Amino acid sequence: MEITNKKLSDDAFFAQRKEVLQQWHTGKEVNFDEAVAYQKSIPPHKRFGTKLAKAVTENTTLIQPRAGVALYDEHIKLLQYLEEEGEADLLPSTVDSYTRLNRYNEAETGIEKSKESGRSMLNGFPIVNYGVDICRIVTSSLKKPVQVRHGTPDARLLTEISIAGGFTSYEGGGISYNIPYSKNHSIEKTISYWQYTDRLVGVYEEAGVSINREPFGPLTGTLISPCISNSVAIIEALLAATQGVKDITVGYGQCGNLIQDVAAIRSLTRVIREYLDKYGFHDVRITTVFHQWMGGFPQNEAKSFGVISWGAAAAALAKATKVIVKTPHEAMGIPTKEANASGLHATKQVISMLKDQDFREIPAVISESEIIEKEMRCILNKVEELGKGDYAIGTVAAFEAGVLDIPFAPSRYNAGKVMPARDNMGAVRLLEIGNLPFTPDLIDFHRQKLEERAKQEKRTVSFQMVIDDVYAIGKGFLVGRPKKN
Amino acid sequence: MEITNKKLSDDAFFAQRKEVLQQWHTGKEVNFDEAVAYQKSIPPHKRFGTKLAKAVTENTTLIQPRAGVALYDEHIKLLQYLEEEGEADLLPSTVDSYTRLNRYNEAETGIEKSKESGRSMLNGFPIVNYGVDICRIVTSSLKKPVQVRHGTPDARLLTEISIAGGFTSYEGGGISYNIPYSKNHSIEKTISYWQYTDRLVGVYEEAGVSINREPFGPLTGTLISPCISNSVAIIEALLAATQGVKDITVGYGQCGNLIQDVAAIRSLTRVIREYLDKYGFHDVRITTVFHQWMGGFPQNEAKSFGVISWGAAAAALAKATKVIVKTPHEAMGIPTKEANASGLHATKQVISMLKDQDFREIPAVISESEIIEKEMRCILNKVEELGKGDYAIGTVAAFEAGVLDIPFAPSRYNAGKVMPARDNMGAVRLLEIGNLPFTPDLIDFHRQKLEERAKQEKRTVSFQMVIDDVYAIGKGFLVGRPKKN
Amino acid sequence: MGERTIVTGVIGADVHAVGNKILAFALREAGFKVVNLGVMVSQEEYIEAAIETNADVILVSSLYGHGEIDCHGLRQKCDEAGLKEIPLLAGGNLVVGKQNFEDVEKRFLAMGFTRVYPPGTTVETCIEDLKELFQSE
Amino acid sequence: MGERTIVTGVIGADVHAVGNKILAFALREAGFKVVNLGVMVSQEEYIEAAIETNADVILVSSLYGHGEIDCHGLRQKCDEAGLKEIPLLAGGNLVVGKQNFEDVEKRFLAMGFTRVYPPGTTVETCIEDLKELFQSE
Ligand code: B12
Ligand code: B12
Repeated sequence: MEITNKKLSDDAFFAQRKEVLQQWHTGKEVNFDEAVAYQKSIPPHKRFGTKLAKAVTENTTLIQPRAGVALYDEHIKLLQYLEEEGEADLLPSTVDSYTRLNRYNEAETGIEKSKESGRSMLNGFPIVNYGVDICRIVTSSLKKPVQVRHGTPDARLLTEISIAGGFTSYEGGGISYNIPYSKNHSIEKTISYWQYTDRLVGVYEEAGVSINREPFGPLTGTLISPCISNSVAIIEALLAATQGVKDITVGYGQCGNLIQDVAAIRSLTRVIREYLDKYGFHDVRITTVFHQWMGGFPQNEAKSFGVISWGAAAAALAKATKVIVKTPHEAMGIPTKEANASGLHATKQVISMLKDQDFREIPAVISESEIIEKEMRCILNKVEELGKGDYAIGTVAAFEAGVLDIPFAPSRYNAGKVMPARDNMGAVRLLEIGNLPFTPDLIDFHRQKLEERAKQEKRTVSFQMVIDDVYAIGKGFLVGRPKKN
Repeated sequence: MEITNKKLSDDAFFAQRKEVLQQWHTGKEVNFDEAVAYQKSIPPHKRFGTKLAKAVTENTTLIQPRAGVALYDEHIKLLQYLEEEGEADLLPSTVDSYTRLNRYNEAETGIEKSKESGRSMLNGFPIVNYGVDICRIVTSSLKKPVQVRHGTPDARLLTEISIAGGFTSYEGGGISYNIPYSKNHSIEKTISYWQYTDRLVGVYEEAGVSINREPFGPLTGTLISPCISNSVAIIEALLAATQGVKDITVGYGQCGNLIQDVAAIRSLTRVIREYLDKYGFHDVRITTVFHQWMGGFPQNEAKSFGVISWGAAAAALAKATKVIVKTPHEAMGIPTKEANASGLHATKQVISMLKDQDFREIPAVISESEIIEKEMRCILNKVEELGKGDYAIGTVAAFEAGVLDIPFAPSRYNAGKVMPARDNMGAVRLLEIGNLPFTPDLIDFHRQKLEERAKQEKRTVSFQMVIDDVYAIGKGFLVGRPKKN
Repeated sequence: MGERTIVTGVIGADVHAVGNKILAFALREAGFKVVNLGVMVSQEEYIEAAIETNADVILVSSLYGHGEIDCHGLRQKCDEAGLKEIPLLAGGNLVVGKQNFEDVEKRFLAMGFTRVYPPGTTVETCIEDLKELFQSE
Repeated sequence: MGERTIVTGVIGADVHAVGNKILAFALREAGFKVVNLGVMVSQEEYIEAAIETNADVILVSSLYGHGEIDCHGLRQKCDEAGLKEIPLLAGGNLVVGKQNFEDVEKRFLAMGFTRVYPPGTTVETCIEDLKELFQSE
């Protein structure tokens, strides 16, 4: 299978579509023209893209939770609670793990068992099993825009049902919903699946319905160096734009060092515009999403509030368009609605207190941002080179070569040579550069930053640092110092 | 009555001491030599000053709650809980309001009523009524250093009992425990009372026992411009040093704009060293305390965690030696021990995550710090001038003239002409400069900053801004914008 | 209904001045005549001021937690001083700690207060309630 | 007591890889022989690996919340495959949401697991327990 970064032809798309809609019986309910009409009936304030655009104008950061349960009436109640009590600006429907892996039979069992036991036995909302009509009941019961959040390598049927079901934003991408979420899907495969999803969004766009698309920024959520996630975000944005997507939100998962976090969003915003323009996508709208710390959380709820609030602060100071909010139950399990709302409350407080403070142009941020930009260009140029100008081909080759390499990923298509660790100020650097195509000065920079830490800790740079850093936030720190320091 | 900033003579001090120890029957229990011996038996890790000095070396920020209840066994349990479960580094004993006003009879009633009703009917721990022995039971039951925190204009007897009772740190000052805490005490009176307290600490110091002293930084806790609280802190430090105090912690209450907050601590640290050195107090040790937001809190507990965490972040980034921690019950009432511990947990998490990040030398902080320093010099020079070189005389004259003027203070000895309001980025500026002896360029600076905000809000600079700002954090914002903005 | 006079202040040994200043300002803005006694007001001071100004209501604030002790007996003293009918309103953080407000309200109503308000009551509520109170007379 | 062999992996459709990688690393550091199956491991894969390597224990991780469904029947399948005595340990975030751990433990013990661990269990505890388990044999 050879994929290229070209807009799918109508023939290819509609041929595929026929198959896709047969993957589960609810696919039959999807009727494109009727779905366009339905989407057009959704008022502007309930459209994701419109609300994001407004936030950009008003220079505010919107807040959005994660949430999804097995039973749809419970799911509606949950989301209504989060928009009313929780003061969420944007809503999610987080999809369960069986659906993510197209195991609709197991999802069905999950729905049944949940009905029996009276508690949700699924870790999310099984959109495909419910189908278009029930999705419309959900989305129309709410006052705020709703997005599908998942982690599905092959999300073609899910996209069809979601958009027809009245969702106005859709998360994911061929890289970001493969490498962190799958073991055995090849990159070719998932890029091709997501070309379908993006093309579908493009087709809706051409019919006058704009669906917001969001590559999943945080990847494995664990010590991802900004240059890696930013590069993936830009590639996925280019792939999506090629298929006709016009409204894209690119994301980043908090690392914890404020300067680095603000710089990550700053560099992402700058470089993505440049690349989209370079390829002629001047009319693609870009917004940003900042994810509160995506790695392991402390068990203690009050401590979790500390982590959540620090994420909110960084999002506000970076002027991200929206922030994805964690909850004080994070380390324990799927949160109750109350815990979910309390994460939103803490976040809202910090976000609105910091609304008028902006750290994007302070000198330390600018110089960190310049480093990230330089790193991103190394990676992106190499991907382009490997693909001879084609980002789909280049991406496949880049993963094979370890030019794209995502730490801690479960996928066997990921090299897994890159190893991150924090420097002495908590910024995420690279202990093993692997095959990232960095210039010698960048390699030196990372090495030197980690040596600085090693010296302070009186130990050598080693894998033990990585382990200590993985646990650090859960234990109350950012940098995982040796115990007897 | 004419006070001057001179070390009290032994004659004057001991004559006064005889009276003081007769103010309530527990005064008789105080025996200086025996108290010195007792203090000397306290191990170093339980001494406040030692622990602060260690934190300076290790570049960490310690965390300290407020806490006090009427019954002493309950008080012990509370503090043990806060050091064990709460992970507090430093402990308080917050004194009740009757004791603060020397109303020991009413405090006695409070103790009795608390015993009867089984819940604390006092808002703090009545140290004077309990006397030396019970204080020793309290302080010796704990593993961490303990400080007396109060708000007492005439704290002479309280100081005597506290130090003899084994406390190793003592908050307050002739200005900071008068103007925000009293209506009718003249400045002369309270400076003279606090000369006694400071002299007593000096006498202990000369006997080889070092007691940490802490002027109360936040004053009325409500929109206090850093130059005002910093000036008061420096004056109180000079007055204390004159009486022989050697270990001083100066404080500042968070305003909410990060740049301004870090700059406030930075300028305080720089200027105080300069003034102490100027007057020959080279051997006085200086540490700093950062108070999490001291004004009105949100009712919502999760939102309060947001406020608490943001305060923790600012304290860490400013590298304060310690931070005083609020609780999620702040808006409601004296917290339960669990709520108190949860404020500590959130704070600890943020503080230790941010341990390795330092914002003191970023350019925006430096320039804000320069402004504060300039303002402080205007005020301090004028106080010195009014006192013809004597800071006690100068302070009294300065309050009369409104050269020292504390917003929202209840005292009738305070001019009350100065009126603060936030600028467009949330920094606290002055809407009414009153009689603060600012240079024309500083006056212009404040005016211009507020005009900037007024323009943004499409309204004129007015008292309504002040009101809106007082409510703002409680309502979820920093800057109190007009409703329809 | 003519200009109404409100006596207000913070009772006991309580020095919380911010809310008091703002409440007084807002009540004046709303058209009431306000006699503001400031902080640390004794029961006697309220009563003297109310008699002197022929006040329509006494509005007691207590923030610091000793409200229950400080307010005890105010109604009786008012009665004795001839202010039998005068409405007594109390608000702020009336008791120590986060308590169930219904219980607190009951205790204060039992002490003879006319209306009792929980922490976080806005000045708008206060003004509306005062208007309603005066209308219903 | 000789080298002990541990089969480990994350069960079901679960892709949480971080804890798995670190757990495997730590167990190896502690001197065990570790057969790490990675993420998305089926019941059959555990059993095959355990037979093939003559393993002393199967250590099942489940993070994503479907652990209860995914672990159902594992003991029976082990028994059928001739691994009657093999200890089965389970840990991670075994169920959906923050539930009372005693209840969760009971349900997993009833399913035939030997030991069950709550969220946040450290690798140190895991290693100690394994040592104890092997000693007591
Ligand atoms: C990072 C992360 C992710 C990353 C994972 C990247 C990757 N591929 O590894 C991403 C973002 C992709 C992700 C995805 C999802 N996640 Co996730 N994730 C986390 C998070 C934040 C940290 C996990 C982690 O790496 N911890 C650090 C490691 C070192 O610790 P650990 O995994 O807990 O493992 C240690 C211990 O548990 C123990 N241990 C593990 N197994 C065993 C076994 C035994 C016998 C013993 C003794 C000990 C033991 O030792 C390990 C090493 O120390 C947790 C929440 C948390 N813990 O803070 C949620 C969490 C596990 N995720 C959760 C969910 C629901 C999901 C998703 C379904 C998405 C969603 N709805 O939000 C998907 C699942 C996709 C799938 N099919 O599996 C939930 C599970 C809920 C529940 N059980 O009720 C959690 C708890 C978050 C939450 N509160 O909602 N996630
Ligand atoms: C600022 C503040 C201080 C400042 C006060 C400066 C000054 N002189 O004004 C300082 C730091 C000096 C201080 C000192 C103390 N404080 Co104080 N303080 C506060 C704080 C943070 C804000 C108060 C405030 O200004 N709010 C803003 C204004 C606008 O709101 P407000 O005061 O609530 O008033 C409004 C409403 O309540 C309402 N209202 C008021 N009265 C009435 C009456 C009626 C009839 C109605 C309808 C409405 C109404 O309208 C007002 C205007 O909108 C509060 C906690 C909070 N609320 O967040 C604690 C708080 C009031 N303080 C408290 C305490 C205990 C103290 C101390 C004893 C110290 C200590 N142990 O911590 C001392 C007391 C000294 C004394 N003798 O009074 C406690 C009271 C506890 C309780 N009731 O259980 C509180 C609740 C904090 C806490 N949770 O522990 N404090």
